[in-house]
Amino acid sequence: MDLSFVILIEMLYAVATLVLISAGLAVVFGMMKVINLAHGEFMMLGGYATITATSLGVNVFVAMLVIAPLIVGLIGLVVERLVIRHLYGRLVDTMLATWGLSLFFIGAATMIFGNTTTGISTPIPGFAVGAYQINGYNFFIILVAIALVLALLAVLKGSRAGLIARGAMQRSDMAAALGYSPDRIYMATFFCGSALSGLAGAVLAPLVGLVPTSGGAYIAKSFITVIAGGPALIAGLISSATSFGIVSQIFTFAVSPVMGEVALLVAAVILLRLMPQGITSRFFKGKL
Amino acid sequence: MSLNRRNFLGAAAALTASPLLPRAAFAADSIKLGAIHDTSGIFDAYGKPMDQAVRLAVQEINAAGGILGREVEVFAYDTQSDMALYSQYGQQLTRQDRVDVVHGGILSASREAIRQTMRKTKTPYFYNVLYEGGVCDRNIFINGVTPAQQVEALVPYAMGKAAGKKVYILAADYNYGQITARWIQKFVADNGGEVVGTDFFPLDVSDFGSTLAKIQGAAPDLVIAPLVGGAHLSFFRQWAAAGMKGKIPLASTTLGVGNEQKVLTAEEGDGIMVAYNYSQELDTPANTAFKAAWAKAYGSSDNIHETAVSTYQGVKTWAKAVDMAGSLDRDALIAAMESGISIDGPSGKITVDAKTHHAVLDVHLMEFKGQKMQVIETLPQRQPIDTQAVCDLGTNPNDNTQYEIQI
Amino acid sequence: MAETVLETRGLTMRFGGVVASNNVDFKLQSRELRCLIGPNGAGKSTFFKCVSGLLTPSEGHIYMRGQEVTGWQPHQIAALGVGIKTQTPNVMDALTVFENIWLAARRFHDVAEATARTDAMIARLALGPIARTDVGMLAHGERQRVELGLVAVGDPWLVLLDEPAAGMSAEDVARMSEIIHDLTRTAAVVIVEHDMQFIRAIAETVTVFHQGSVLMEDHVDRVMADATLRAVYLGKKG
Amino acid sequence: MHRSAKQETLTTLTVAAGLIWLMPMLIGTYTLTVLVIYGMLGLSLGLIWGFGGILCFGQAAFFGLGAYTYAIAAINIGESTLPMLLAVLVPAGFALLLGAMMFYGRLTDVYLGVITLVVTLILFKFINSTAAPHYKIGSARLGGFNGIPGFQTLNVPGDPDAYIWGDAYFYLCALTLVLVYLLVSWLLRSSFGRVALGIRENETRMSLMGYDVAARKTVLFAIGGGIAGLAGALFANWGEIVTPGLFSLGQSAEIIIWCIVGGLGTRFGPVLGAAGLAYMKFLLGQQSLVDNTLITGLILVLFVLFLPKGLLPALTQLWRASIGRSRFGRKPQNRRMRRSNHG
Repeated sequence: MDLSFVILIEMLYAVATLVLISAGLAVVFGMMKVINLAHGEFMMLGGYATITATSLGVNVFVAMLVIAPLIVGLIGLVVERLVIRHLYGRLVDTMLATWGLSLFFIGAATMIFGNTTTGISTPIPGFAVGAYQINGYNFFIILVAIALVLALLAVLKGSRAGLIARGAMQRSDMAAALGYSPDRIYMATFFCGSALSGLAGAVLAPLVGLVPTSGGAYIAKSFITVIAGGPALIAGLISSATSFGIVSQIFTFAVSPVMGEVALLVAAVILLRLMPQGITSRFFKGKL
Repeated sequence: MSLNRRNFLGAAAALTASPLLPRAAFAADSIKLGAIHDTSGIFDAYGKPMDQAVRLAVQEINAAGGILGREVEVFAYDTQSDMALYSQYGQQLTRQDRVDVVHGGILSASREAIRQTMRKTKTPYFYNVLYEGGVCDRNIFINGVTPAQQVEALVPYAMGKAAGKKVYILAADYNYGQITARWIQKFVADNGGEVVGTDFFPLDVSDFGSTLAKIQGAAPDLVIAPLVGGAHLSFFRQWAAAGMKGKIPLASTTLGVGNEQKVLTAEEGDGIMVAYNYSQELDTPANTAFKAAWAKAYGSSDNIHETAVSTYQGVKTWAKAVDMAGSLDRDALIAAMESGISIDGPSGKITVDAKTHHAVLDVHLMEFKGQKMQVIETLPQRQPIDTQAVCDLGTNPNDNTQYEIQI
Repeated sequence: MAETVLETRGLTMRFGGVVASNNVDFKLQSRELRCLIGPNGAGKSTFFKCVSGLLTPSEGHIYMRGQEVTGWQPHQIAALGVGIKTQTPNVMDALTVFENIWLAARRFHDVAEATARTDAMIARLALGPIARTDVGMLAHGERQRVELGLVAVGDPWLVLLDEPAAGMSAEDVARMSEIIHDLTRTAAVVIVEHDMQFIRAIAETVTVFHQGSVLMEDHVDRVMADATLRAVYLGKKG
Repeated sequence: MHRSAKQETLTTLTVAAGLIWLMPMLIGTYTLTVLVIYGMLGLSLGLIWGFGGILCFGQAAFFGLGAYTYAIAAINIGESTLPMLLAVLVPAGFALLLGAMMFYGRLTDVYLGVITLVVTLILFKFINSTAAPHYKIGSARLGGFNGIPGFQTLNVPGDPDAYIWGDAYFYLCALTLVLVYLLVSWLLRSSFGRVALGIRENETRMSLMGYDVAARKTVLFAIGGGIAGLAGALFANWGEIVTPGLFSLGQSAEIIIWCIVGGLGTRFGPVLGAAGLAYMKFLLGQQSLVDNTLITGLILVLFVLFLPKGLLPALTQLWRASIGRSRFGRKPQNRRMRRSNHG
């Protein structure tokens, strides 16, 4: 009984992690059809921002939830102005350029922070479920992921900005016709996407040892999750994160963490072979 | 930055082979020492201090008049944590620079990438890193601890601290981890214990949530975790975050080699048991002097770690052997090394084992405390029993294998 | 006795809940020229895509020269000797006119024969001066003509054309009509078209689509005079 | 067509002979060897990406597979001829299967990228976790993270003790590259190559013309995989060790960067990009002022932004614009990167 509860929590946590690490990429891809391969490095920078801010005496939650997203969002803004905006509509070129940026950020972080593993400890204590100790921080991550999805829904459905963004998502020329500069919309979207990446990196920082190459561990998984999700932003994100999270956790518990990761990858290949345009191209059509 | 520039100038000077320093005191041609380490890329936390250790040792040797009256010159290359570059620079060192000795290599893969080149070109090769053991090659000298040396000391001590006899092993999934895990299993059994689970993790695994649940399901009395690298560090974090610390004692044969005790907080690290050849906290005159010299050369002695000390000691041992041999001839050097030569280094006495070309050395039992590795007990002059079981260069000098030691 | 080169029976195509093509029976004799007309969304393009293999019909059967080809891939259908041209100019932009047509010819002939046929086709289409120019640099009408060349050079016995006259100048349209008439000497031709001017100029029998079904099928003059059609067509199109 | 082909072959041979004679005087043959091997690897992606429009994020998978196949076969056989052959066939076969899976599933651009990337990751993760002693093929231990050292290196066919190494090995690799280059040139001149170009330009059109696009892409992909595998086997012989790093995404990224920098849609561009950038990396290893990754990244970004066609096409255009115009009065008419020599 205790064990099944623990496994349930681990599954939820796995799904939440996937949602968290993919959200930034999904927003940028869903709205702008840009695949930001520097997404992992944005997360890494979010982690470093948190650690640096904490070491300067800032409260760890403020650092994670406010400072890191803000800083990474601003970095994203600079990136968008300098690089991305010259490449709109050229999917492959943006992928290559952001791949270059990812290498650039790894190099820059190495020069600034060095390759030594750093990190902060988790700010939430563990607790017991029957005979088992559980990492209390897992709950925090699940909560953040839920809040994130709700916030995305609220913004896209409920607000004026969301309406414009959805319009731009469907047809960029329409937003322009309505008098909104697509340039501005893209800029704002990229800022939000980057901030979400920074948030994910910050929130995950206490769980992992951080090095400049940490981003590489996330990019493949988030890339797969977003692409497999398909055109609908939120429905796609949730459906693919759920399927991959559950598949990988089943194999993790039954065999080993490596098999869990391999199972996730194999599931992705099979899924894309069956539904080449992603899950939401077949189900949840026309949803957000 | 100043450090980087020094490295750069050093390399540049080595490349042009015309040091600007006054060299009147030395004979015309210098002795060339090749150094090959990852001073950038993901392994630079290990490689940078090793590179510094080579330079410090050479600096001291030259200050004392060089070897055989000749100056020692360093030819250093940064392999950027890329195994392909080891092959490349290994060739560069032996064929182009024609160095007299090579020190370096960090991962076992990097050692294997250059070992045959060194052997073919008859360039003596010093590998100064703790590793999985078993290399049997007359051309190589190894002064790091091997699993048996560590595990033999660590397991009885750690089991003594545990409430019962059940042990769970979490190891890095590569050669070193696999072999170490087997030695742990052997010594746990020898000490009357039982291994209730063994899990292996590739070096990029960083999420140990399911593992924590699994371990708790098995309810061991002791966890031994030879985990390696930055990603695996998160195990120790997640272990503490789940509140497992204080419930089940934890030991490792690897944590601390890259100064991980300074990355973990005291709350996360305190109480973890380890066994190494070196700790910064060793209170010996040799270590105090070494740390002072390091601090003088590089500003701070904080980044000294075990493999840096091994490298320093490797260079010093080589220098002593060359002096003894009276020439740079490889076979004369090997004869001198095999004569039972030993030095007193920062980590204690290091003796070359003639039979295996490994080292007889002190193993220190330690515990993490306040981001330091406190020495609990020193076990003097432990033999490399694992490699000795398979390798005898005395009777079989042409051996050129890395043995997988059957336990 | 003329052979039936293309026949569909009960051809139905659904997208989710929308029926784009509903139970269409269609027959085409060899060397016949047939125009498919109808308002936007009438289902003629869906019908065209099903027949050319770009879509797999939900129900029904397609036969070409008596052989069932339902569910075949476009390249399998084309390999039978069917020339297909889709709506927008669909050519290889970074290749020259010669290369474009040569590739089509090479599918059915060896290198020497393909080269000879390509040269002949270029002459026939009056593309000589621009034969070595990249197609991407050409004007819209020229590109349409190049694509017609691609279709014709393989000596097809059935040609499927989707809006070949769209966006062309009067002069281009005239030349296009000529080429199409040329084609009917050896092939049956199906044309999906909006341009009534063009249809009047070339068509004999037309099939009118409405809401996914065939509304009527008759000689062009009678169809033009039909009141129902006027209502359907003009009512929708304005 | 025939005359120009012959002429081009002659030019290739002359330039190659000149380079093979000249380069060893400037750079050590050991380093040159690996530059040549990387050149071949670059060419393999240049072929399928530049001429087939298939952006493969996992070219390293075939490279690694070739290297591992060679190492495993060489340990089991103890002679290098058959292992070399297998090192081409196994990756080619693997590419054939993977390609068929993708192209018959009509996967394109981004989705293709995801699948190739994921397959590379799976291979990497698998090979990386084979340290345990039961991962064995014949008498070859897979070795996990540490890789496989100590296999039989290249020998004169039939004589396992006559090793080909050092300078001889460089000349062998260089000659192999020239052969592969000529083979690729021939392939591109053939009808198959021209059809591949057509497919790169417009898949739908080509299938409407009766070409089986999926089959053709699959075959081209397999040829690219085979060449990458050959490069992998040569690399294994050069390094005398194979490690999972060969399968890494970083390796794949480098191959893509080589192609971009050298010039897509050219044959020599990727070769040049590979050799040039690999040599730059080698030189950068001798300093530690600036991080090497940072420079690589910057180069990629700058090229995508300012020189997306790559070096070689840009230089060719410059050449045509200055020399070509004044002497022949012919205006450069190609909108894109490729020139053809039909007729």
